[in-house]
This record gives sequence, C-alpha cells and structure tokens, in this order.
Amino acid sequence: MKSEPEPNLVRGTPLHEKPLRQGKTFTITYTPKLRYEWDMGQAIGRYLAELKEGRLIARACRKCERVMIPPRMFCERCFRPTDEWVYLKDTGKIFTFSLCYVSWNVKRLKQPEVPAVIEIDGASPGMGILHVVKRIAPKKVRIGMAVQAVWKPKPERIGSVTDIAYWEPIKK
Amino acid sequence: MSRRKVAVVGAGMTKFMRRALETPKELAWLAAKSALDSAEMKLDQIDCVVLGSAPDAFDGLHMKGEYLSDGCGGWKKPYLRCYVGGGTGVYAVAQAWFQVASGLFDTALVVCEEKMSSCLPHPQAAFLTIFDHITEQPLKPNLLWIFALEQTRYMQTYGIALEDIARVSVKNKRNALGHPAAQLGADLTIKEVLASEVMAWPVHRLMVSPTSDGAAAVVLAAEETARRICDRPAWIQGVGWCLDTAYWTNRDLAYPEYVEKAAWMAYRTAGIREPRKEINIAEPYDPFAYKELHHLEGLQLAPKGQAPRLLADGVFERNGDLPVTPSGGLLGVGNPIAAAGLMKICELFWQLRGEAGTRQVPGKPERGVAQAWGDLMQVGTVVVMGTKEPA
Amino acid sequence: MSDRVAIIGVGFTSLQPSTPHLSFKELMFEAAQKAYLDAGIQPSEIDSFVTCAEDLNEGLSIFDEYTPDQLGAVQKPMHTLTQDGLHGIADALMQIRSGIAELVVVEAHSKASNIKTPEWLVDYALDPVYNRPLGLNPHALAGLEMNVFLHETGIRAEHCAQVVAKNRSNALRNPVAAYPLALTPMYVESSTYVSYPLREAEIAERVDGCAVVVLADEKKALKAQSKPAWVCGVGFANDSGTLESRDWVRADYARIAVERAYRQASIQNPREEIRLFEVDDTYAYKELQHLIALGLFSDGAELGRSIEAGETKADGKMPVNVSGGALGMGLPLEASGLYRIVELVLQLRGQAGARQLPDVRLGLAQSWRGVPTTSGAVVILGTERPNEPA
Amino acid sequence: MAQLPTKNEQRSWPGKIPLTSLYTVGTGGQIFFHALKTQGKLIGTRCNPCEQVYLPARSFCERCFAELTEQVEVKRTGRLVSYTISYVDHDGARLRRPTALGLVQLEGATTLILHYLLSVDDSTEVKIGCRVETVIKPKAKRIGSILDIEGFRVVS
Repeated sequence: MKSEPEPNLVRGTPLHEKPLRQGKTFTITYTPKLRYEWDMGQAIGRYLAELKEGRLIARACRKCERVMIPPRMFCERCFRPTDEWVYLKDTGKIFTFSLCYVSWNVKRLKQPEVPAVIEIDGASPGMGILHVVKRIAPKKVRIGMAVQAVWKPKPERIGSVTDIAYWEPIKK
Repeated sequence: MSRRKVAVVGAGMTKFMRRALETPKELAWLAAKSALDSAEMKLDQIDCVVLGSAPDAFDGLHMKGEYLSDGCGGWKKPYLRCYVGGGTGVYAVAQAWFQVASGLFDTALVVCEEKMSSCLPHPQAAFLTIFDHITEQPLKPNLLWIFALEQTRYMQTYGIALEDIARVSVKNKRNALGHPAAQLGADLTIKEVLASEVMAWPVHRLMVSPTSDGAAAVVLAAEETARRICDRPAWIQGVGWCLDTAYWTNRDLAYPEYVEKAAWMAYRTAGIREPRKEINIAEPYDPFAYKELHHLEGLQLAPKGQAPRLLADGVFERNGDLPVTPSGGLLGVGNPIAAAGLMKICELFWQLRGEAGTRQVPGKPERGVAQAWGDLMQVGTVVVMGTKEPA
Repeated sequence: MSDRVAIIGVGFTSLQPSTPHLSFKELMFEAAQKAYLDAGIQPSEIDSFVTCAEDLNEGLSIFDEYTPDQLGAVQKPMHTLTQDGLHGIADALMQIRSGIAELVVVEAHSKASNIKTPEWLVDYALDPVYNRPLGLNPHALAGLEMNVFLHETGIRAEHCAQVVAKNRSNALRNPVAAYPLALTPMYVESSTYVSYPLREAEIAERVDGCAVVVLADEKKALKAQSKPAWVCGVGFANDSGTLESRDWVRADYARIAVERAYRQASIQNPREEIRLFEVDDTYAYKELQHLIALGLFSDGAELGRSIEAGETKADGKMPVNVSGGALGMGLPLEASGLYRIVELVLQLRGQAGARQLPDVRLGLAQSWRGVPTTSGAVVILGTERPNEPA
Repeated sequence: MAQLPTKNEQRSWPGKIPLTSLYTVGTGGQIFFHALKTQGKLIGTRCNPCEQVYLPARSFCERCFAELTEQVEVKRTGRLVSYTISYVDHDGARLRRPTALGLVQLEGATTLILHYLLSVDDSTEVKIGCRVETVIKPKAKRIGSILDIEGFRVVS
C-alpha cells in the first residue's frame, strides 16, 4: 500500500496565460448555438400576463392554506393541484439582501446592485421573489424594510419579471 | 443477496488548478489512475464506474458524461453519471455505495471531474443559467447573489459577526498549505480576509472559493474484496442525501434543513445518535466561508447559530476537539465543483488511515463525516466513514 | 431490505410534437399524479426519487434543482442521472436492493419542442478537438454507422425501410403515439437522404412527454393494487466515448448490458422465452443492429430472412416495438426508455388495448442515448416473481 | 382551476446559453498537433499489452489505463471503413454542395479517424474498403488543428 500521495504523485499541468497567448498551447474556441423557447405553462403564463397589467398574482392551496408566489399549479407540500388565483399587493418587505459589486459575467460594478428576496404582502409568510432594490443608499438597506414595486410604464411592459423596474423603500 | 458492507480502498486526485493543460478526459484519467494505483488495482478489476460532474456548461460539452466515459475507465463497462449540482462529489460515493451494497457489483470506481476554465467569459457566468429561466434569469443574477442573500439571513438570524465568518477562510487556507494539490493555500489573518474587496456584501473575495480545473477519484469494494485487497479499508458507515424545494425564495435560509435530513439519514445507518460525540473529524462543504459554519450546524456538529463560537474557541482547528476541513477545503485546495466534494472523501480516507502527512489530525480519528451541498441552496449530501466495519 | 423488485405503477402523458400549454413542471405533475394513482400510493410514502435529464436538453444548468416540487419529492432523497430512463430503473433497483429504500420513483421527460437548435445542441456533444471542427451535421455519424453496418452484415436498405413501415403502423394502435401512419416501405425508400445511406423517414422525430414509474420492494409489491411487473434483469454499459476507437458495426454497449440482464433473469434462449421486445429505433437501422447485439440473431442474413418473413411484426413470432417504437411514438429524449417500460408493463398486465399481445409473461426494453454516444441499457420485466433476484 | 392562456398571450419565453468554450487539446493532443503542424506527420501512441495504436496520440490507454509514452508514426495511407454523404446543415437546410465524410483506418493505427472525403459528391464514386490517402495542408497553412488535415483522397 502506498501512503499519502507525494507531491509529485498529484499530477496535472497548470497552464498560465502566457503560453496560451503565445500559441504554444493549441486551443480551440467555440461558441455554441443553443437557443430555446421554454413553454411558460399555465402558472407562469398567467403570472407574466398579470405582470404586464401591473399586478402580482399568486396561487393558493386550500389544504395547507398557503398563498404562493411565484405561482404554481401544484402544491409542493400537499402534492395536489392548487385551487385559486389570488391577487397580491405590489408591496412587501425585504427578507434578505446583498450589495453586489460584480455583474453576472464578472465585471466589477462601481455602484453596487441590491439584489433582495422580497416577501410579498398578501402572500403567506416567507413567500418571496427575487428582485432588485434601488433608490436608496446601499448602506441603508435593512432586512424587514418595507418596499414597493416601481413598475415600468405600461407601453414598455412585455410580460416579464422586469416589468417591475425595481423596488424602492416606502416613504413614511 | 442483500445489503453488503462497502469500503473505500483507494483514493487519488489531480492538482486543482486555475487552468489545466489536460483535457477533461485526461484529468479524469489522472485521478482515476492515481486512485487505482493507491489500491494496487488494475482497471479490469473494476466492475462499474460512477462519474460525478456538475453542469455541462463548464466543460463546454453537451452530455459530458458520455464524452468523459473513457477517461473515467468506463470502456465497455456499466457506467453512470449522477448529478445533484454542487452536492455531486459526495453524492457520487453514495451512488457507488448502493450500487455495490446491492450485490450487483463488487467494485466501483468513482470519478469526479470539472474543467471550469473552458467556460468564457468567466466560469462564474455559467451560473446565470442555473437560475429559473423565466422568473429569475431576466434579472441577470449571479452566483454571488444567492450566497450573499443566504449569508445575510444567517448572520441576521443568529447575530453573527463578519469576523467570525472570515475565521473560516483563515483556517482553511492555512490547512491547505500542507496539501500537495492545493491551489490557494495561504497564511492570512482575519484582518486580511476582511480587507479583501467586497464581492457581494457581506461576501468578501477571500471568503469565496476559486474556480478550478481538477479531478478526484476513489475505489469502492464490497466487504470480502475490501478485506482481501486492503489492509486498512475506510468503511462507509452511512450515506444520506436530500433535495429541498426549487422555490428558494420561499424558504427560510438561516438553517439548512436539507443538510440535517441528509445527515440523519446517514447517521441512522451508521448508528450514530450523538454526532458531536461520535464523530472525530468533519469535512463540510465550504465553497464560501459561512457555508462551513452553516453546514456544521446542519450536520448537528454545532447548535444552531453556535458554530462561529466553537470555531473561535479553537474546537475546529486541526488539533482541536473536532478538526474541521483539515484538507484545506474548497477555500484552500480549490473548487472544481464535483471533484472538490470527492476530494473531501479522499481526505477522510487519508486521515482515517493516518496517511495525511503534515495535515494529519492527532489522536487517530476513527470516524469522519464529509458533506457537500448544491443547487439553489437546496441539496445536502452526506457520507460517514470510519475505521470500524459497520454493524 | 428486499432482493426482488417490481414496478407497481406507471403514469405518462401522451407524446406530442409540442406541448405549449404546459411547463415542464406541469407536464411532470400530470404524469406523477397518474403514476401514484396507478400504484395506489401517496408521495409521502416514497423513499427516494430519480430523474433522468440532461442540462442542455432542458436549457438550464444544474437542472436537478427543478425536479422535486412537482413530484412530491421536497426534502426527500432525490438525484438526477444524465442518462436514459432505463438507467434510472437500474438505479432504483440498486437502491432497493441495497436496503436504503423500499419505494423509489423514476421520472424522465422531454420538452424537446423547446429546443430551437437541436442539431447544434448535438454538435456541442461532439469532441471539440477532433470531431466538432469538421462542422458535420450529427446525423452524419448515424449515416457512417449505418453504411458500415449494412456493408458488414448484409442487411439491406429495404430491411430498414420495413422497420419504419412496421413501427409507424404499430403506432396506429397506440393512443400515446405521436407519429402513427399506415405506410409502405416504398414511402421510406422514396424519402430524401439526410446523410447517405440514411433517409429522412428513417429518423425518429423528437417529441414532448413525461413518464413516471414506481418501483417497490417485494413486500410492498405483493401488497400493491395492480399486478406487479417484476424486474427480472437489468444491465447498462458504455463502449468508448471516443468515436475513433469505439465499435462501429456491433452495438457493444447493448451486448454487454444484455448479457448481464439475461444472466440475472436466467434466460438461456431469449428468442423463445421473451414474448416482446421494445428496442431502440432512433434510426431504423438501429433496431436491427440492436436485435443482433441482443443475441436474438446470429448474423445479418438470419435477421434479414426473419424480417422478410414478417417475424418482428406485431402478429409475428417475435414482435419488436409493438408500441410503435421511437419511429412511431416519437423520441422523448431521456424518457424514451420509460415509454418502452410503460409498454412492457401494460402488455404484462393485459392493459395494452388494441395492440395487446396474447400470453405476455416476459418482455425486454432496450435504450440507446443517440449520437454521438455509446450508452445503452436493458431491462427485462416479467409477470412471475423471479426465483433468482435481479 | 387553471385558465388557459387566451389566443394572443405569449406562451413561450425565449432564451439561450450565453457562453463560449475554450478547449485545450491536452497532453496527448499537444504531441499530435505539434507533429502535424511542424512536420506534417501523423503521430499516434502505442499500448503494447492491449495491442493498440491510438491515432491521434493519446496520453492513456482507455482499455488498461496505462500511460502511453511510445510514439508511433502512422502512414498517410489507409482503408476506408465507412463513409456518408451529408446533405443537410445544422439548421436542417439542404446543403448546396453535400459533404462526404470518411471513417478511415490508417496503416499502423488500430483506431479510426473521421474526416472529409475529398472530391466525392455521390455515393457511386466511392466504396467501403477502398484505399485512401491523407491530404495534409501545406505547412504555411497549418495551425495545429484537425483541419490541418484537408481530408482523405481515394487512391485508385
């Protein structure tokens, strides 16, 4: 039996950027063409259609009495169809948040984005959606802060979660 | 035939690297070959092969399990690729465990591979495509978001200070200094970790594991074979896995219930009632510093919200009462997703056999737990290994 | 802990070229509800769940995130295999036999209609260094394989055309099938070449659908409300993942998989003992290549004669793809194998309606994962509780 | 219960996988492409116990997992194992000029190689089993890619 791997037995050839650039290491670059059109289905189809109208809608399960957003046609707890559509307010509370200085493709941002999970008023406790908060100094964002959706103007809405441009604190 | 005992009889891994010259197949082969060599076995003694690998978007190959099959030793063999996101590395051992325990196979080669550097513009960009395609991707989220959102929740719920989280980075990067495969071993102070730039508050750069290329492998054998070919098999005493809802914005993020459920599934099989007393060494998943603490609580190795205090008290140091991540973990060794999880199993194998060199924890550990986590903060996978044959 | 394992419930949607009214979750929910109803179980009783899916077929990375809710699997053991549904059946069997679970659910589905660039997607599966730069349409790999297969075995293009005519005609009697058509081999032989010698009509069309299968240990199976379909044998295997060194004439992955399955099921003479075969026919020639790999014919000449005599037709001596196969039902990606399992279960139960065969006691399903893979699996199901556990 | 979307409602959401992939050719590939680019040679690696010569060169034997260090130069001539003529592109459109592809076993190799069949437009122009020769691009045009090989030409 050999014992713990000696450093020279742990193999692998780290490649540094220089030989890559000099072309000593052969490489192939390829951009795949992977396009999709995902069926929204009943729950998300209605959700987006309502967003276009400037409304948030949820589905309710009569058995566990939860009002769920994003909506779904089945209750994942009770394993039964959900029962009805319920309109919610476009206000809520910050359930958790971050101040993010990096974009999705890892570019540094000067001003942080404020992604947050927003617990929606009218949904069951803890039922939130992912979105972004703006119009507040990042340092002042707090868990539990009351926020309100800021909708894009109606002609700009396309039936998307981005029809809500962002969420902002409710001024008292 | 019914359930049989199963042991790990060999382990191996490649270096973890920012970018490797090797192809994904070659990385898989290097690790698999090293594991076979350590068990003094040949490929034709392997009955089945299990691959674990995370998203195809990293290596840049649709159906990458099929592509990787010959690199993993799957040539003309029963071969499966299992998948639970970041939890895959530890899960793959559970998969191979039930394949051998079932009596269908006597030996299994488990290989985990990831070549994240293939992904441009940056490996992190692939993570955009893990979010819900309709309700989340249009917001252009990145992986840091969900970690930061969860960390905020964890800190707020239990009143945890950022210093306590930075301490995980200090410990793990220091532990990694003794690891021959490590990408990011370092001797740092809490101050230095906190001085690194904020990526997504409260997450600083030095609290995040790197993206890596690499592979790891272990060999599993059924009891008769294990006893015959191996002088000190590391017995698999329990396995568990659990998947929570995809609706992560509907969940309390302060505590990982799915890790608790996976842990109890493994502990029940292992006959463990008091994990904190009965486990000598832990390798919880640490892609971000706070996750190690979060997971220790899920693993029942610290009361809720108390892991930071135990860490500060030195309990989790290599010479502490419960050494945690003596390998150096993902923060120190590197994070080629699935391979990083399997690296933790390799570490338990070496630690339980007293072969971990400068990383060896004192006191001849008899039982260890490895855990990985993944998806949208959703998956817990747990393996308990020990020097004693399971009952 | 149980050595014998049976399928106690199946649920499935009809196969359709597109399913625009349902999200993949809603499609899965429908099939799962039907399967649990058929098995007479509540999801809370289920110990473990398996989904068979590939990220890029879904267009989502780490797709296993999205699998638990609509199956009733939240906070339960659940994992994904990036393989065919038949691999999932083997996985479930191993879980049950290891003692870690008593009731396991296997799910696989296809939303192929949502993939707008299917050939580009398969292209992304090719080796990026040696194969992909050639810029070939991936069907060309099937063209190459078909050509050397015909050349080496003496099977003729007419035989392949007969497979298409048979399977699409069989689909007329299968209400879930998407491509039923009463056609003649002539129709196939006049279809255009996609990649010589492979013709357009010889390629199965992708479809949407979802199938869910419930497996149970012996104790639970004996108490089940439906007649259990016992798993008598399973096998799965890969040949090389590299095109340059795999076998191009024999489907070795199927041969290796079936050898294990026959051994487990104690089958000496499969042609005599097994009543029906559901064999991968992603391309028409594949059905024939697979029948040889399964050890049902010693060579191409014997197989050719058998086809000419109509033996593989629904009313023949050894019916192959009574369901319509992938050519007749359509190809629901990873769910392909599970739809073949569904067919076996219905036939074994005597619930196969207009296509019911008499006296079905043993059936075999076999899958292949399509180009460029050499991955396949075999499952043998029977009405009798096996003497030797699978 | 569910309301079906009305006719004018959007029912699907478009998207893509927005990535590019950068592949290294690996330690085996470095040997093969270096020889191809600089010398126009076809280099494979041998596994003696398994009696295999892998072309292009590989760093390991898939059958026994041995590390392969013995390099073998493979001849440019060989036998056509199979061929196909591809009539459609990746979008399913008919190609203006079909592409002929060959699967070739070169003399000295036990594995096959897939590449274009040059000057073949029709299935009648070629037969399985015929002799072919590898056409390699002139040195100035070689970059260390499988496309440094132009394809195979049927030798009459």
